[in-house]
Amino acid sequence: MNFNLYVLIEWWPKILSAFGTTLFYFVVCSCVAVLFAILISMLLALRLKGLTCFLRAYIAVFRNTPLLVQLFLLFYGLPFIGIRMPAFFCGLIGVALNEGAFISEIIRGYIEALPRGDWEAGESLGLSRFSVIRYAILPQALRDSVPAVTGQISIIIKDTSLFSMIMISELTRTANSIYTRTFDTSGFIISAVLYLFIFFLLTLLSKQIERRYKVKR
Amino acid sequence: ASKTAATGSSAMAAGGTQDAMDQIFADGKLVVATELGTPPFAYKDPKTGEIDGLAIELARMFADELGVELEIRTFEWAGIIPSLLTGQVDMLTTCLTRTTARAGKMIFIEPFVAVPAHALVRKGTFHSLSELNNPDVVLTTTTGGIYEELAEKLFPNAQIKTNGTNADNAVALQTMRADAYLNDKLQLVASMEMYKDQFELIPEPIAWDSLAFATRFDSPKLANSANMFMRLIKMDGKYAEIFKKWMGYDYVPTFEVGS
Amino acid sequence: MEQEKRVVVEFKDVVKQFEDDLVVLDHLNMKFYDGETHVLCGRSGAGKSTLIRCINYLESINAGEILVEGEAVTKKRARAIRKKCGMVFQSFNLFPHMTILENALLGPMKSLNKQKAEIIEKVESYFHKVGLAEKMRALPGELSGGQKQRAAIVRALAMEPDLILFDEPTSALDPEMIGEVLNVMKQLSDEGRTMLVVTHEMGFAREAADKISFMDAGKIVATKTPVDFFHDPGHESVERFLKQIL
Amino acid sequence: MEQEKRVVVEFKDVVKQFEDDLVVLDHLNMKFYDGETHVLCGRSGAGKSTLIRCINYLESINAGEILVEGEAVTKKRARAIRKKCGMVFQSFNLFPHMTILENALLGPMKSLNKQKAEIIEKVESYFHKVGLAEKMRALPGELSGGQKQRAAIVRALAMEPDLILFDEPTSALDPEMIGEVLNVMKQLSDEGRTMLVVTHEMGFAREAADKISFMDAGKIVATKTPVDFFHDPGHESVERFLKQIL
Amino acid sequence: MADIITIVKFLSTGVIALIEVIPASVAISLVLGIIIGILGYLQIPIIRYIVSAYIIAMRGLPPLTLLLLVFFSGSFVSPIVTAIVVLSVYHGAYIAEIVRAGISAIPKGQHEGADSIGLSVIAKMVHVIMPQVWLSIIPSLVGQYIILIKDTTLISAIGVMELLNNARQIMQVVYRPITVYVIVAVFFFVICFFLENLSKHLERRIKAKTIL
Ligand SMILES: Nc1ncnc2c1ncn2[C@@H]1O[C@H](COP(=O)(O)OP(=O)(O)OP(=O)(O)O)[C@@H](O)[C@H]1O
Ligand SMILES: Nc1ncnc2c1ncn2[C@@H]1O[C@H](COP(=O)(O)OP(=O)(O)OP(=O)(O)O)[C@@H](O)[C@H]1O
Ligand SMILES: [Mg+2]
Ligand SMILES: [Mg+2]
Repeated sequence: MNFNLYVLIEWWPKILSAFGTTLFYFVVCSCVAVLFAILISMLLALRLKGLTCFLRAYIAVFRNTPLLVQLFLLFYGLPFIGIRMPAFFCGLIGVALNEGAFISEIIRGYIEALPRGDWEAGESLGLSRFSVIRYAILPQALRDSVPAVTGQISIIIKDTSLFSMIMISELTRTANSIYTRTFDTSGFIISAVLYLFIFFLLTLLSKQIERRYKVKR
Repeated sequence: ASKTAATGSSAMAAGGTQDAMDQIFADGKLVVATELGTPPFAYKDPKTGEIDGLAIELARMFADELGVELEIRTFEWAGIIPSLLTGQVDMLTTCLTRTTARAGKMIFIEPFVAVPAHALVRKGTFHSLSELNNPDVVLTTTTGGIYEELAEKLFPNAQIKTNGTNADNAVALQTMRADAYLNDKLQLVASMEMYKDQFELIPEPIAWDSLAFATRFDSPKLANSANMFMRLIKMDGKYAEIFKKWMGYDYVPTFEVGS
Repeated sequence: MEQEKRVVVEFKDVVKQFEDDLVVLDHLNMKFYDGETHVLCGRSGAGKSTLIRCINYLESINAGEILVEGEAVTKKRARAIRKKCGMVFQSFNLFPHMTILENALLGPMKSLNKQKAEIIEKVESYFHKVGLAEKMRALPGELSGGQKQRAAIVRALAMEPDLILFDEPTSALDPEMIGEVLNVMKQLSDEGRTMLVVTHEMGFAREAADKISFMDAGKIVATKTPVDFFHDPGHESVERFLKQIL
Repeated sequence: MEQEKRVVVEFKDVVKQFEDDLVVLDHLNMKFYDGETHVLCGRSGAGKSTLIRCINYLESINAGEILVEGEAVTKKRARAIRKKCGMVFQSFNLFPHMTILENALLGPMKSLNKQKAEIIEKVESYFHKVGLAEKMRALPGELSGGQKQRAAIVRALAMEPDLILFDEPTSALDPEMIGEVLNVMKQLSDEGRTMLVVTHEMGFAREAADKISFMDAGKIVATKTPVDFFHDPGHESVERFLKQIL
Repeated sequence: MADIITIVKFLSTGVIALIEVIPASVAISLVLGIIIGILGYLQIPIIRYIVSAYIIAMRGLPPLTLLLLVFFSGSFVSPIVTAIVVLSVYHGAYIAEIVRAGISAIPKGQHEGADSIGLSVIAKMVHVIMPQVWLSIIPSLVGQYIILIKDTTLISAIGVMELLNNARQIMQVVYRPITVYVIVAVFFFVICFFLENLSKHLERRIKAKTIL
């Protein structure tokens, strides 16, 4: 392992733009994945038989197969059946489906941990099941799940590194490119530092959200 | 047989006693690196699962000549040169293009084949190289290969992407993830055959490359015998035999092949 | 006189059992009348909570029929019936992420589809009545048990129910807070609300109840006026219960 | 007579406070003598548990000094001192994955580095003594509370300690089991073991204690013989305590 | 169909690499995770900072970056060894957190019980605490190993000829990405789905046992 400042000096425009790409993809992917997960956990909570079966199958499949394989299927496979999305959308959809499955399982866990009385209180007000979920259950579960969900979001940072394998010039791809030109690992070290930087930002943000929205019982 | 090397150019102090060659004889094993997915030079036979190809056969002959075993390690393109420089292998026996920059990092052996580099495109899309130098055009090539840098020079306006393997590149071209795929002609011809009539070459070459094995600066003895080996088989007709077997046509000792 | 009152809830030969063949309501027949405060008491496990929860379909029954204002309680009609029955739980079950005002507004707005403007005054007046005017904007987590339970009563009242069900509303409270909740309930009773109250607070039963029923092993053993209940229980099991509890 | 006895534990001006500036031991001075059974009582929160836990360094102190057999209790000497002090907890703290025999053997073998062969007989004899000879191969989970606590006493005895500390050993037990544990403790006391016992069992204190100390707000208020303690408490706070508890 | 058989045959050689990588990484990461987890619990002055730096680094860095960094900076190491080392070190951090949480969940009284009979820290951990921790952490461990198994696809990036790398190679011959990648996905799904259900089953068993 070696580190040379000249690499940073010579390559910083590329590194910076790659960092921007990674950060942007991370933010977009996280938001979409979380929103998608909320939708899934809400649909699961409705307990509609057919829908639940379908969603459980979706979750099982996406939790238990590697993201990289999912990305390859979306990127190289789908065009063969006539669906050709830009690389970024392949990445976004892959991460949203994959992490959506994980995050919705987390939220489901917190929904199930809520006391039965909260459901009953909602129902005894004559609310529909959807309204009980929407107004009484989900807001609590979401607040409770902030630490666990941010833990999972920190994995989305890492997921974006796989985008390097589907022709996207993000941080890891750029570090790799620097290496093959200079045979110098500085690019990887810089990228590692930048990944950790995003991770710290996320941790700080999560602490804030957690403090602000913590449910006192 | 690859235990003693230091990284990169620091191995210059190789004139003396500790040559990688000694270690090779001590271990009875020559360790080489190759990238698969470069038929007909080096690839994995889908029927047998065996690694084979022109470069592989040459490596085998060379090991026989030395009287040692051959151990083949496989890498992605991006890992090929590092595998030599970090001492994981003794020699690269893969489709390595000789460049002046690379010559500062390693010793090139006599080239085993010379090829032009081309741009492969989907049929009927582009007709000349100058059309590729356009912001709407996505060029793809192999991660860690020489064409990435070359493409940036030749086509500064185009978007340049890379993929880990040739197969990924061909799929990318076919699925319109990329508009042109840059590589040496033999690779491109192989891809073109796989995809039947879907691709064509832009006739004008982007560069001329000679492909060669390479070894480290701490292995001058090894380099020396490899060079000698290449010259000898080119003279005694063995090379022509192998060439015919893999390339499907006769070896002509001129500069260009594959046309 | 009493016979003229309207029947609000009627149990007709109701059977309820849980999976493990435990019969909790055993061919139970009962009527609850409009405007009355009806206290239900009995030993733990007698089935009081189950009885009350069957009325608004928090539990389903296995046989017989429950009529609320003449209409049978079914899965399909559950929501309609719940809009007419308020419920107050032992463990309050306030939604912890909303202020208690929002808790009380949720039902009218999302279940009865009323506008906030039409109901806010009424709801605020209920908070005044139970002595929580100052605390309307507090989260449940910031309140004492007694305050929480009074807020839960307001949440039930805000639905303007025909009938309010109380399931041991004071038994999760510290002794000093029981009084403040019972006072509110007494007040509601005096206003002539129809209430069905499961409680062990015999003082409340004596003062506020119109009728007291004693439940044992899934059956209503006796239904009497408070005076009769305490002085002439008539039933041996009621006598034993009273001896223990008083 | 008493003055000739050896001092086993001495508190010298000990101060202990928790983070939140709560002073739990307040310049406390005290001596515990060899061969004595010393009962410590006092209201909840007086600091009894803390006092006892400071002796074997389960808690550290903020000022002053505790001497065990003349040597100061410090972090460094904690293990050496623990080998000399047995401890019996309110909640037993037996290791649930081992039989009670293994529980009792663990200390001697892994802490005193003895061979199983040299100690097994002795330990088995202790199990006989507390009436658990039949149960030695049982896991703690298979035993009643009283049996668990007697096993925990054996675990402490197995270390052959100079001093045994008891922190409310019977207060997690059902009434019918308290007697069996107190009997064992009484027996140990009669054998002349040095024991320091925090307990609310005044019957035990009266019968078995050599001295009784009363603790209040981090101080030892009174130390007396049982006869004096019960008949002439001398201190108003002790009198109030006794009135409440007896 | 003949095609699919060819593909499966070709891919199957990649399983050999996985058989080398997975058991080794599982074992090494477990040992590492236990040691680091215990150190993390003990909060030893300087070591605690090293431990938390390690854990933060592993939680914040993509395994792909780690693989490439170690692979390109290490001399004399084959891709397989690199893969084993990186996967072990990376997942070791997560396992350390699982172990630490497991230890923290053991009631304080158990620690005090062990302290009061004068056990050393090591004896306490070995004889008293860890035997109680095992059971409770098994479901989380299995969960982590599911992630580890899926992460083996990343090692194709440093040229280990595992399943996914073989899949990318075979694309030279059969241009059927959907078939090939679906086969790879099914392979992982079967293993991971089995493990996931195993872990759920164990979790239920363990819960039932502790309630008794
Ligand atoms: N969901 C359930 N599943 C199985 N059995 C249940 C369930 N709910 C209640 N029971 C059983 O039904 C019986 C009656 O319960 P119920 O709660 O109605 O009694 P209760 O009179 O309200 O007693 P308490 O005063 O303790 O609240 C009890 O034996 C109880 O264990
Ligand atoms: N770990 C701790 N952190 C903070 N405060 C503590 C801690 N342990 C005890 N305290 C406080 O110290 C005071 C004395 O506690 P201690 O347990 O010694 O009392 P005690 O006399 O044993 O009472 P009890 O009879 O309830 O066991 C109490 O106010 C308690 O809240
Ligand atoms: Mg009840
Ligand atoms: Mg105490």
